[in-house]
Amino acid sequence: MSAHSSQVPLLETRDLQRAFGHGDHAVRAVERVSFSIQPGEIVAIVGESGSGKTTLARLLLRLLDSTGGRILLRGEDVTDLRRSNDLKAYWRKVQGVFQDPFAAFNQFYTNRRVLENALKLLNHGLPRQEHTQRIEAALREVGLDPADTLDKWPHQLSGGQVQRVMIARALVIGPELLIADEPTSMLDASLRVTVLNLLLALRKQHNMGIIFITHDLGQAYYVSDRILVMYQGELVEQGPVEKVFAMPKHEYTQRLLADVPRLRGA
Amino acid sequence: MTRFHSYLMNKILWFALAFCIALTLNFLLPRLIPGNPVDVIVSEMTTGGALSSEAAKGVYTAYIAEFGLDKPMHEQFLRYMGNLARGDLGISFARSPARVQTLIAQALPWTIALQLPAILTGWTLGNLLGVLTAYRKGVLDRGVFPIFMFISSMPYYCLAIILLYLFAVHFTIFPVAGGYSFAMTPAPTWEFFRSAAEHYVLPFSSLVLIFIGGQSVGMRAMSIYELDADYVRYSRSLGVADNRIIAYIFRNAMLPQITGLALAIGSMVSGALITEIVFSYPGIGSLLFGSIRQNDYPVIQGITLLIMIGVLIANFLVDIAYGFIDPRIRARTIGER
Amino acid sequence: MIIKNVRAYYAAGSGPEVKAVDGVSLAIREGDVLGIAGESGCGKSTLAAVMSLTARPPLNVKGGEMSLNGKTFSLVEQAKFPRDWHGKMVALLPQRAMNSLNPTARVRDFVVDVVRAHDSTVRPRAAIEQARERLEQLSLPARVLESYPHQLSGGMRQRVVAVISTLLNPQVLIADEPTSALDVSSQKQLVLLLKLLLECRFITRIVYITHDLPMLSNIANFIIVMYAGKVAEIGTTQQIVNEPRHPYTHALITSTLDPDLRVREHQLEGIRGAPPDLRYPPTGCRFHPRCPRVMEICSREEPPIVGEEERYAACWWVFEQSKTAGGKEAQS
Amino acid sequence: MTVATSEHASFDSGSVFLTGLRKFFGIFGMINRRLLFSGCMLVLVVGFGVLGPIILGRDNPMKTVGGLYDPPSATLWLGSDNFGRDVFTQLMHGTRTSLIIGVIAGLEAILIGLLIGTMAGYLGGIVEEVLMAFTNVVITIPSIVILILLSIAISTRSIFAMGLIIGLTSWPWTARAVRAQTSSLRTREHVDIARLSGAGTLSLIIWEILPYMLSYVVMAFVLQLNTGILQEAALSMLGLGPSNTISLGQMLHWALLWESVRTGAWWGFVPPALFLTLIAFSLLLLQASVDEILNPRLRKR
Repeated sequence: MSAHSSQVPLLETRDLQRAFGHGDHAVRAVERVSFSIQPGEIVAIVGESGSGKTTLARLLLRLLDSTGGRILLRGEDVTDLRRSNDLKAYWRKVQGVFQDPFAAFNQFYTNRRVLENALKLLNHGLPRQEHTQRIEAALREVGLDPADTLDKWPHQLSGGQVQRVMIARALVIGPELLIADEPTSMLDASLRVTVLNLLLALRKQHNMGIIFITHDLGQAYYVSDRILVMYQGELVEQGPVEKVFAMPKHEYTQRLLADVPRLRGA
Repeated sequence: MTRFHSYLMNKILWFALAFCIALTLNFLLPRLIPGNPVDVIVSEMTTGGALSSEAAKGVYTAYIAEFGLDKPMHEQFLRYMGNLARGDLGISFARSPARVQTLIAQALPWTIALQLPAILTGWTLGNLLGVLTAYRKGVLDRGVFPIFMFISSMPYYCLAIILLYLFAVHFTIFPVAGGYSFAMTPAPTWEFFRSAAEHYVLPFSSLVLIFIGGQSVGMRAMSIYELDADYVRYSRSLGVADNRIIAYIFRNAMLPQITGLALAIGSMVSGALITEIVFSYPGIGSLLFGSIRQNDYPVIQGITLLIMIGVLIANFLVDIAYGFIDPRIRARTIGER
Repeated sequence: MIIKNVRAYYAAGSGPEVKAVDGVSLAIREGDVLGIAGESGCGKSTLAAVMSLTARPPLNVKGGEMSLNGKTFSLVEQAKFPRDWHGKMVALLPQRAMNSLNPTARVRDFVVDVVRAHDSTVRPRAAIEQARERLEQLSLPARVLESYPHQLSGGMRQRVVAVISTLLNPQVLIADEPTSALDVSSQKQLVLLLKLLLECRFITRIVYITHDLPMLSNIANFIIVMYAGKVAEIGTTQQIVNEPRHPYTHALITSTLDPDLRVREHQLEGIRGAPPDLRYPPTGCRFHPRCPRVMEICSREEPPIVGEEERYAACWWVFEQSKTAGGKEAQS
Repeated sequence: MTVATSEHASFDSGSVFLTGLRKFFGIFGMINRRLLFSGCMLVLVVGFGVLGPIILGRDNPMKTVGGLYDPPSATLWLGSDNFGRDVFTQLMHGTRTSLIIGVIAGLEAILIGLLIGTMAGYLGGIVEEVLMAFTNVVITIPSIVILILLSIAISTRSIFAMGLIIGLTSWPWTARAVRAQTSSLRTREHVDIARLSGAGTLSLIIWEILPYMLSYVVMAFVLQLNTGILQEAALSMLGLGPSNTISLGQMLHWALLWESVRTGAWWGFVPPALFLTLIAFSLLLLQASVDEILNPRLRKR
């Protein structure tokens, strides 16, 4: 993974910051975060609630403006994109999947609408038939039957299925980078594995870079190449997974690793 | 404390602004009448045949000068503010030379005497009824409560009219009009108080029933919400006694209700305007009613000003009180609903 | 303590009831920590409500009885339990400590109410003193008594609730997902506190309910795995973790992701499908639509219980396995 | 960011929309008696005010047809009022006027409230602060004062003008509630997802936020309608009602002024008072029963 370091990274942040509120009462949710990710790499950001990892995800997705620092996509500064067309261009390359699959769906619309709306982002003027093909291909890739899924409402599917529709939505757009913010934390253990395996398959198939945000060290360990540990808004440790797990440097990482319960004892 | 100070300053600023806007509206709106208010009055006087046209002209110029309506708007405004600062609300059109503040001062005690006890009684009984119906269910919830729910949805003046008709006209138990017998003049005698008490019963009941109804409906909903809270389930699981749990619920559901009480007291003056009209009770409502009929703008403006001051002060005090309560408690007890 | 044949259904407006717990029996000995594991919708929280005597409509207990210290009561009418059972015999450690304390009362005021609910002769000051002593024995700061709930951190609040729940030395503590909202360090501290409470003999039995198997394996010595309102498998923690018999338990164990080297070595398999709608539970074995070992009989008949009272699985496949194994033994 | 969903939470979240859907269509399926009663009452009242005058051909409520307080008879079903006008005809027209004013006021309040609330809630920042400061100032100035002053300033008050004035004073509570809902809805993940699909602000508000507020908006309208009707009646009774027409409030105004109550002419005041009570009660009952269907916490009882 360090071999990539000479290349221009897929996404890079430099001293990225976000504070909420002003003056003395300001809460620094994200504080001077710098890291980068290469194409086809899976990077896990691990942190507990309040560590600022969801804020970071929203910053990277440009859903939230930063209050300092820069974001670069393939070397190009995207921190100050404001115009609708520029943002759309960014979102063609960077997409997201969120924590709560049911909250991520508008209850008033079927799955078809969500997927078709995503296609609008591409504004190719694709013929209608190609729309359908693209959507159906994406659904098949995440292991869902299009005929059985498209015209259903999100509540008619299970949490794991809805989360896979969410991933299909991103696939329809075909981004280079997927930011997955706790995509499994609302799912049961048995369904969780399916989603994690899907993320691994995406990387293999599309060489997609994936930022996997989680509070669960086990999942981070299972899917990622590199791991970043966040604590109170700061990146306290980063490195290849094996290294971080074998020799955690920061005191917080050490504590975290020591306190995680293990199925067969420590 | 600095945080509280800035909160306080912020609030004072906003209320000062609201007050200025209210004063300006109070000054400006009656002056938007096409022509000017004196026109209307004088023309009504002449058509009524009360005045010859000669005399009307005299009255007209005298009124114009008295109210400064010949001056430009900004000068009128300064004059109005200056008078206000001295506590002078001007002279009544219809009952000249009586000053507005004197008329209001005569009427206000009646309104307060009617409203304040009604609000306090209604609030206390209503809250008790609300908690009990929520917790005990049964007869209270299915029998008594719907009656109060019906009453609370009734326009308060309709209830007043019905009570008046039933108990004063149909069954002549109570007197039909006024705050005391017409034959008397207010004096601290036993007969006078007796008469005042007789005249008090119906208007008071009409208000208190509505208050009980409204308060109990609100309190019941609030208590049901609290009853469902995790802490109730947990307390029960540990065997904590029912009366203690009711005490928790009562306390937590009560916080928002105290705000309601403060606001009700603050808007007391305007709260029963029409009740007073129905019963010809000699309070602010009747004064306003008469003034509107006689186009007595200074009195109307005086009354609207009084209403505004009451409401603004109550709102201000409530906001300040909330600044004292810990914001986290506040958020949990009120914000989430 | 023994619980027999609990059935608890949710009334669901119109339409059939949700059969959240359907015929569950269990026993717990003194000194044991019994873990109940399962995924969402398996009925474990419902069971917690029934066992802690806090079931309220729309949850209705349709059947089952509870025996404790030689006394047996029907669980159907939860309100009929003598009041001193609540908190003194059975106590609940709830899921959300955040909301489990009255937000406008100090901790000590609640402590007074809890103690006096069972013995009204205790003076308020004595009750507070009792709590202070207990906190000190458990090396927790006694000043929390003076605090309002919101002034405590999430982890501390959960520990305080644990102390209050056990203040009257209940026979059984029902812990219903007590750690699910906590960070890992606070989780660990709570588990340590519970172990300490056992060691000090303040409590003698814990029923610990969670979806988190690794957590459970660290505190429980017996584990019950539930699926769709029924018991799938029972065994000691070692047996469940190392020799799972039921295909569902097996899948649960293999899809657990510990942060250690073994996890990365091979790709794991999840369980296909989703938990059933318990208004219309599947016929036969409730796991059969998702089971990798499904057989023809599974969809027709309820699975048999294979094993002894303290170590069994309810499964046709296990039944077949044991038969062939038994047959081989007999041959040789 | 909970570690994982609790059993209960996911029981709910899985069927959130299911229950939502049931809530919506369930209104027909599980009509409770209260809803049925209030609905029927309202239909009757509206039919009475809107269709009554047409069917019965009584189109002029101001025509003198009898003497001072003639008692009810075969021709004057509810007697005559102080000017000798037919009370029954007045009741129909009065009901219609009151309803129209209520609807105008209610619609206006909802529209202003929605506009200010969604803008403040969605845009946030300085826009939110300014709009909410304005709203709070309007809330603190008692509406009755504005109503009295405005009614005086407009010497000839049409039905439409009355509605507008009343609506102008009653929007702030809706705006506040809508703002609170909008700012919590805008942080929901489906709004983010729609943004990631390139949706613009207006389309986000219309397609992602408003549908979730629909039930609230309907309920708020019912309440605002009620407020509008009662405010009109109060103003009319103070002598500031709509000019040259009749409303329920004005019927009461004349009845009080001409001593109908004290002379025992019950037909002068009972019909309008009864109708106002009936309308108010039905509207509140409608609101409460719909609320009960949408809010399971109350239904459980």
